[in-house]
Amino acid sequence: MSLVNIAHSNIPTREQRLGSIVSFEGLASELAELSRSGRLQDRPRSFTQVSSCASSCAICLLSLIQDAAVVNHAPLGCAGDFSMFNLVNRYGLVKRGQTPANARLISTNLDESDAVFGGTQKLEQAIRDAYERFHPKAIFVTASCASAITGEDVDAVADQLEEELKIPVATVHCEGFRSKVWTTGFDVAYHAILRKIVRPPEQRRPEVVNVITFWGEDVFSELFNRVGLQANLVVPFADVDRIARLSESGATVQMCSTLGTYLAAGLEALYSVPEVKAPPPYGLAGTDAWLRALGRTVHKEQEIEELIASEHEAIGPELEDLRRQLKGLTGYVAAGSVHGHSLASVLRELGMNVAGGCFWHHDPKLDNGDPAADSLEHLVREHGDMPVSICNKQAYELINQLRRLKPDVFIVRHPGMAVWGGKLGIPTFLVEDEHFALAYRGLLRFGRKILDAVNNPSFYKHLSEHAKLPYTDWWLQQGPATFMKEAE
Amino acid sequence: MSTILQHPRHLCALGGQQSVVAIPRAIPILHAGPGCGFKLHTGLGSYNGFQGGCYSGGAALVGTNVGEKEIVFGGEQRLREVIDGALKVMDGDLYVVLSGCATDLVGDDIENVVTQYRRQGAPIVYAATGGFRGSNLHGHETIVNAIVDQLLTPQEKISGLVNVWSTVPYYDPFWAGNLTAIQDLLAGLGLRTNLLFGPDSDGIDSWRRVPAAELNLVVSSWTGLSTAKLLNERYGTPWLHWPTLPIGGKETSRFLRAVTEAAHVDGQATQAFLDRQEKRYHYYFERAADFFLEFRWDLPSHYVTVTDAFYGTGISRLLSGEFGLLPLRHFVTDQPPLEQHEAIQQQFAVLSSELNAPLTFTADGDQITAELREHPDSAPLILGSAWERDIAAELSACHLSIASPMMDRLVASGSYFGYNGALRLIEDIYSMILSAVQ
Amino acid sequence: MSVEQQIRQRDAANSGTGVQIRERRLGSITGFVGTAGELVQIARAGELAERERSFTQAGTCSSFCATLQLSLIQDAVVINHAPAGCAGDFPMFNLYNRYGQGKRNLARQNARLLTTNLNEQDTIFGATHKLVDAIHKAFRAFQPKAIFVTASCTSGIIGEDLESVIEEAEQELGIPIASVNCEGFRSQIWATGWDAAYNSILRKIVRPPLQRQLDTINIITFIGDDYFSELLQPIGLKPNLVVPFTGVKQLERLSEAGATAHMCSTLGTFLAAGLEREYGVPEVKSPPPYGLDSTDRWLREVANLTGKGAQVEPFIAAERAAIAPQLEIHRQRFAGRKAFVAAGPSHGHSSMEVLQDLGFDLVGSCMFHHDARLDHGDPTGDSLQAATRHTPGLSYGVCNKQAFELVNLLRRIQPDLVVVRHPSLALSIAKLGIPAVFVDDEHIALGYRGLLRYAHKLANWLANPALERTLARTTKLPYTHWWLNQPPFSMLGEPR
Amino acid sequence: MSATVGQPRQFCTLGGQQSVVAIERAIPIVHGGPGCSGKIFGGLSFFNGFQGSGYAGGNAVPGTNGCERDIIFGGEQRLREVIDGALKVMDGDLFVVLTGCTADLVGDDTATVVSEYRERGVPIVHASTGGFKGYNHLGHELVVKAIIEQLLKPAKAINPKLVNVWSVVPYQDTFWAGNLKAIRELLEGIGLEANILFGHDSGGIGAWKRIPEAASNLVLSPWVGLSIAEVLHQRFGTPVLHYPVLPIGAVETTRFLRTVAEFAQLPFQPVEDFILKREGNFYHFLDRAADFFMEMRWDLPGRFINISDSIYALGVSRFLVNELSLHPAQQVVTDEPPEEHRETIRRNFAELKERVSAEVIFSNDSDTIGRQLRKTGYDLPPLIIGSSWDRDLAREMGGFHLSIAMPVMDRLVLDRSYVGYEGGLRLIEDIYASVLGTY
Repeated sequence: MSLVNIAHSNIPTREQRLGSIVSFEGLASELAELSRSGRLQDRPRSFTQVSSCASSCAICLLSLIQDAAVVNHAPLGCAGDFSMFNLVNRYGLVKRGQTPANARLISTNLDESDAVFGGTQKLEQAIRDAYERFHPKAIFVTASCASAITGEDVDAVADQLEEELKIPVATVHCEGFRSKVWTTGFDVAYHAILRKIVRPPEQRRPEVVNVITFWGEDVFSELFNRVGLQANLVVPFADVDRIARLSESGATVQMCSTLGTYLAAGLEALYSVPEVKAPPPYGLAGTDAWLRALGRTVHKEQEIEELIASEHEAIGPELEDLRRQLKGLTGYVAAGSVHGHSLASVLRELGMNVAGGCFWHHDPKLDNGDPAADSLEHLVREHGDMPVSICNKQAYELINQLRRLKPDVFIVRHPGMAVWGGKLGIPTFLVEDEHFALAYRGLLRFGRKILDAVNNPSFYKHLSEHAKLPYTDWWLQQGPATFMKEAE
Repeated sequence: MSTILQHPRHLCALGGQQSVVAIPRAIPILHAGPGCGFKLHTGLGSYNGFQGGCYSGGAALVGTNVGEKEIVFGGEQRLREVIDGALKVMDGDLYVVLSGCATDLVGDDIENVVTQYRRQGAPIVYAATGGFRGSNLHGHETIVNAIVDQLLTPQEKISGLVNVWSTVPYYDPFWAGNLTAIQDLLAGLGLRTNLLFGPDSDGIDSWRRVPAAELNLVVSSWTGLSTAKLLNERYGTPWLHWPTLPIGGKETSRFLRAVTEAAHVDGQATQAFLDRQEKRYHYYFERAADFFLEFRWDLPSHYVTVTDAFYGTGISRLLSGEFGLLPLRHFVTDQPPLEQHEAIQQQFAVLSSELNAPLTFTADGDQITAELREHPDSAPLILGSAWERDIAAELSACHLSIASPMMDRLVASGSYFGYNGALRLIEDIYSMILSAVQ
Repeated sequence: MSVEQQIRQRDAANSGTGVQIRERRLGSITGFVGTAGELVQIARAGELAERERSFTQAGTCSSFCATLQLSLIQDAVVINHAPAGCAGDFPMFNLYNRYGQGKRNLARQNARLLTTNLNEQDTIFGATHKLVDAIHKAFRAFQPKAIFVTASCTSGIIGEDLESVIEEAEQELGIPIASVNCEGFRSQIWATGWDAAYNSILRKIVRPPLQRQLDTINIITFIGDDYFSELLQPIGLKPNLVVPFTGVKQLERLSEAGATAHMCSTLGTFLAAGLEREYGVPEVKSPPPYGLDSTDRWLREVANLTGKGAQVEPFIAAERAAIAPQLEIHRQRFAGRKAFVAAGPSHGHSSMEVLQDLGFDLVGSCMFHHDARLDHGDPTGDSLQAATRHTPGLSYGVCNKQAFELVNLLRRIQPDLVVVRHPSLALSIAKLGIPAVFVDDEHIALGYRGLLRYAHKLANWLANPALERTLARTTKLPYTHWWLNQPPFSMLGEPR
Repeated sequence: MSATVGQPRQFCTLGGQQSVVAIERAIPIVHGGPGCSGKIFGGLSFFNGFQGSGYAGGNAVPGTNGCERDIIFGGEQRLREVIDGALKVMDGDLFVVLTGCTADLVGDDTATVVSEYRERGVPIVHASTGGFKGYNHLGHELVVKAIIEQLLKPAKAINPKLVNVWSVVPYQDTFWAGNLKAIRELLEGIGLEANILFGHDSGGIGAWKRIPEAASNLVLSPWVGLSIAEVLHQRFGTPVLHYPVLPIGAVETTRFLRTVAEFAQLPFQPVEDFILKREGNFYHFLDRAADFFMEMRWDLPGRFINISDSIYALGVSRFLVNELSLHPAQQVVTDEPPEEHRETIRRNFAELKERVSAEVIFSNDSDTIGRQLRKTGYDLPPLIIGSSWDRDLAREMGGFHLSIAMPVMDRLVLDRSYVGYEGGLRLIEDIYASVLGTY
């Protein structure tokens, strides 16, 4: 079943493990068909703009484990996102009513001489520095292009220091060049967690449900508590001990299986913690299915049905009112794959048209291989077909899509892309908290947010009047897939 | 019509003393109680942007410090003593005698005393600014009109000269920066500005040139209108009243085009100047777009203004007109004359029908707090005085002090006027928010 | 009716609720020039007479002092029955309030202040109806434990009857409400405002003692930090700093303390004497504990009033020994440096003692008024006499913040340092290029350790006079060439 | 030997990409890993004053996004594909190819590929900025020298009034845009024509082509830019004026303007008239704030600590000491200036006669800095002027804090500047806004 082999520190990339691709142009139903039949192939682009790498995704999770430290074995540029994760950390602590503090991050700051003579001696020093400075319960060593190409034996140093310091020291093979699909970074981070942190269960806690999340607010406890369950949000803002006891929970659910696929499958494979296989909890249909799957897994079917009924009733009136106001509006979504599907289904549930979606990559299957969890299938089945393009944040392609489709509102979920919607004069907003649109109350929050953006488009109009796009007139007339080569 | 005020944000007519301090080498002489001068210096200056006494304010203020004797038997003799001393001790080009409550109430004939000195050649005027007569904004107008009335004589017209009457010195902590900004912007149109207050003014020489101007430009909510009308009667000078703060790309250009027309300046030159300024402004507007679109956390979508109509309308047109924010509530706190209320309602409503928020005329902290409590979970951006910090904390809202009294900021030459003023305001608002969330 | 009779009549009307102004109660004056010894002599002989100035600059009024103390009582409200201008000092008090709360880990909140904002109409038809509304509004908005109504020139002149409104409101609301007769024009000595405030506290807040706390010492203070524990705890006593940052409950029990002491007798004279007169709480008469000699004497008097005589002597000896080495270093560093003090009397005299103990050469002082005597009338409380015990010939002036006199004087004597206590004077001094050290925390120089703390602060300020030098180079004083060449006190009339 | 870094205050040489973004209509092309450019944009631009993409930064940057295949078989073919695409898709006047670690480590011959295009008349240059080579200050110099050496031709005639300005490093200095504008206004005020090369209205490729026409190169920074001026001196003989201190406030700005005027032999009176007018305005407001400095009753910071690049550490400390009478405690220089420049930097810190001169520490590691600062006690709360990393340290020491050094995560910066007469007033306003905001 799953390829989780905790003896080995590295794992295959998403391309190798799940057949993931970063380029596609066509209908959602075609993409689903190609994925199901295993015939989906990547079409490399000749001209490309920069995208993101696995190192960012790995550090984004590990840097927020409150009593762990991250040593980035790399030149200082790879620490470019330290500032962002530090702000995420401080803001998250303030939101959780705790004193804000800087994240526990160190870079070995590899230079020219390290590239020639090797930086292992520096890596040892950095791990010891991290130990003295932060007294962490665990240290994660994140690798880089430079450390890989210069042949650093990061695993040997990590094992030696683990011995010396008597705390887990785990390597994370998130070298940038290894994968075009930056979410490989989540998988290698979870692999390090499964290898070195998660412990066999001391005593089962069936009422506890692992929820694999980013940094969003806890919207799960309010729902779970009403059916006698306890939400255990991981990995951000958790501590090493709580992560170690993931194996004791009654089930694992995800708000986005692009994020949690490897960890959820790993916990089931290694400690038989059942992974709830369901589409993501966005929109009425998605949330109902997700809750029912959870109910079946933890034998709370009756309580879940009552919960679903009461929530449908509670949001009914305002949902109708929002649908009335949003009727006729067209939205366009650009986000990571599963989360993109979720946002598209939320727009449809709010009674809006969806002109299409641009998703940063596509996994034809998940680690659990179960079609019930396939969010694209769910989207097409429940909310109808729509044009889909897959591009790893190629702004020049996205601009042409938006200029052609002219949606009323453009919804984005990744840094760096929303500004281009704004510059086209399209009301645009970033999904800041990925739980904002989640489940029943999320539907209403999201509807109200769309109305805010549409009600006062002055900023976008103003921006588009004065901002000049960096593209030639020639390019703006081309179709978005002009630079996509045929599949290799 | 004055109401009981909790946490007042403007003071009494004698507060006009600060407008005299703002005229280079002008000396206020207070014929009032011993404590008035110092109280008004702290309330309008020291603890309102920490504006100090400069040349003739603070401890240098001249005062008769009337006591029981002057109340019971009159203070005119005391006033003569102090004026004699001032003319010898205080090195000034203009002396302005201001009455306080005590001397106004007991009916000292100050005008007569002061007129005698003027007849003997002293550059001295008198303004009836007893505290109970009205606010310090009213006091400011009374003093300006007194100088115009008692000191100015007809002058040869100077082409392209524009008198500038803007926000009340010291009361608006950004008054000096505003005047410099207006001077620079009008210079861009080829106009020569005659500033009557602040470091760029030539003091008494500027005041003597007032009748020579071809245009009186009143850039404030309502203060200065009576002066423009007086000057029109006396010297036939036309005036342009611009009641909202010109801030940001759209509003500043609209203001400059109106001035170009009123001052009959060549439209071509103006357009070239506007293009260059707008291009620069929008370079930074574009570079900040990522922040407004992609900042991940809690940027407020609504805002509240608790200030005078000049700043309230100007800032609303920037935040709603250019940055897409939604107005939650407006408070107009400088007690404008009743006949201006209708016009002010119009100025706020110009944005667009659905963006209209309730507008309340009040200067009472208790009423402002009560009405804001009607929006418990809106967590808006509150732009008002430092008094509003408590209600902002209570609503876990963001807050920036932009109005008197401004006890939490030091203001030097800062200003929110014009294209650069908008960039300054946006930097100040969002830096305050960023610092609070982490 | 002659002038005196009219004024006597007004005073009598006030004596029921108000306090007599210092000019009459303590023979206080605002104009004097001569030597310290002469002033002590004349005052002691009861012959001290006011010398009025023809030309004057604006000073401060009793409304400022009264509102400052009352606005910092954390659960009371102050209603200023006045036009809005009299509320000019509200922003300052608010910052004092929030800063002090922060220092004492209290939640930061705006001060509870209201103004009835009298207008022209009110001066004709009266405004008591506005005062009634304001009291009810204050009660609703803040649920205060007490309300103080501070009078103004306007309310005084138009004859507003505060008492009738207050009596009725007290019945209805069930909390103490007190008028404060701090009309600005009544006194040239703004310290009268403290007396008016303390008079209202004595009349309406302080209660007979339920249970004596002999080891607690009331200390009447401004807003400085608590450096008194450093002096009193070692001899088994506990300071009770009042009135700022206290609550009404705490003020009710002022009558239970073992004694009342001052950090500045000019500030606390009326309250301390009142507590002794009405509740038998003994007042510490010797000058406040600044400088070695005065601290010894103050501690000894506190000790024998509270039966701590045994512990005090060894403590004094130990403290003097502990600070001696560093004190000597400071004395050498400051030896020969000329110093001048411009401040309120008692605290100014304390600064004079501290500067002399630190080795400065005191070349003169100018205090903002002079009380011929204190309420308790005991000559041992004469802080000027204590400060100039060894230097009675020191040139000494009295002027209620007349900057034009001070600047004229300082230009001539060019001291190396001026210690200045009241706001808005430091700028004029600095424009002469003379380092001016503002006394922000008035307790920092207190007691034995205070000498070292204050020495450190002075050294810091003297080390880098760049700001004063820049101001001297780039600004112009507002005084004519003529005036700067006149004798500094030539505007002072003859004593009357 | 670069030590491990806890909280980075600069990034790798690929940071030079932001200097290309700062040139009007210039397009950077990153030949390296898929995530490098995004990380640099995050660290140096967005989370540093929230400076956005602008014309062609952020996600608009073309990149080869090297993967395993490019490591094993080399990425030159991939580079050609991306350059071809960029020339067609991106509307730019200048293209700069920057190499990341992968390309430089596997030895792609990027220089040859790029020169092929240049020979065909394409305005394109290449800088080898593999991340391990050093910090982005070096990256900035490498990019500028690449443009000079690969694109500029000697001038036909010298313009006596034109001066090239090599000062703050775009984006590394969060206030670079406002600062360069202020420097240009000061130089134009005394009669010169300032070629600031970066930022709004700086003339793009046209301005770069006029570099050789300049009569002088002004290096207005302690050390960054000296090597650029050296290359220009060798190639075009342009004389160099090195003024190591960023002028903040009246004293320093006047000294700076007089030094430049003397070097450029400008007529005396117009320079003095300009200085007199600007000083008058500055001292009017300093006078108006003097009451505050003298009578502010509460914990005004007694000591100030700088933790920033050498250019700010010098400029800020001289202003606070020479004009506001503040006392310098430790002055931490974080941009690791090369050894040979450290003595000039130490010497240029404000020297006060008695015991007020400060200890200069060269370090860019927060842990080391924290240990050094905790050694000394402070009577009054100290004022820490550093980066956002130092907020916790300031709180722990009960002090005040203002972020001006990279990364500035707690402020939105547009065209705010601390340079010159007006800049000094802005700095006073911002310092005391943070002090007063705590009450």
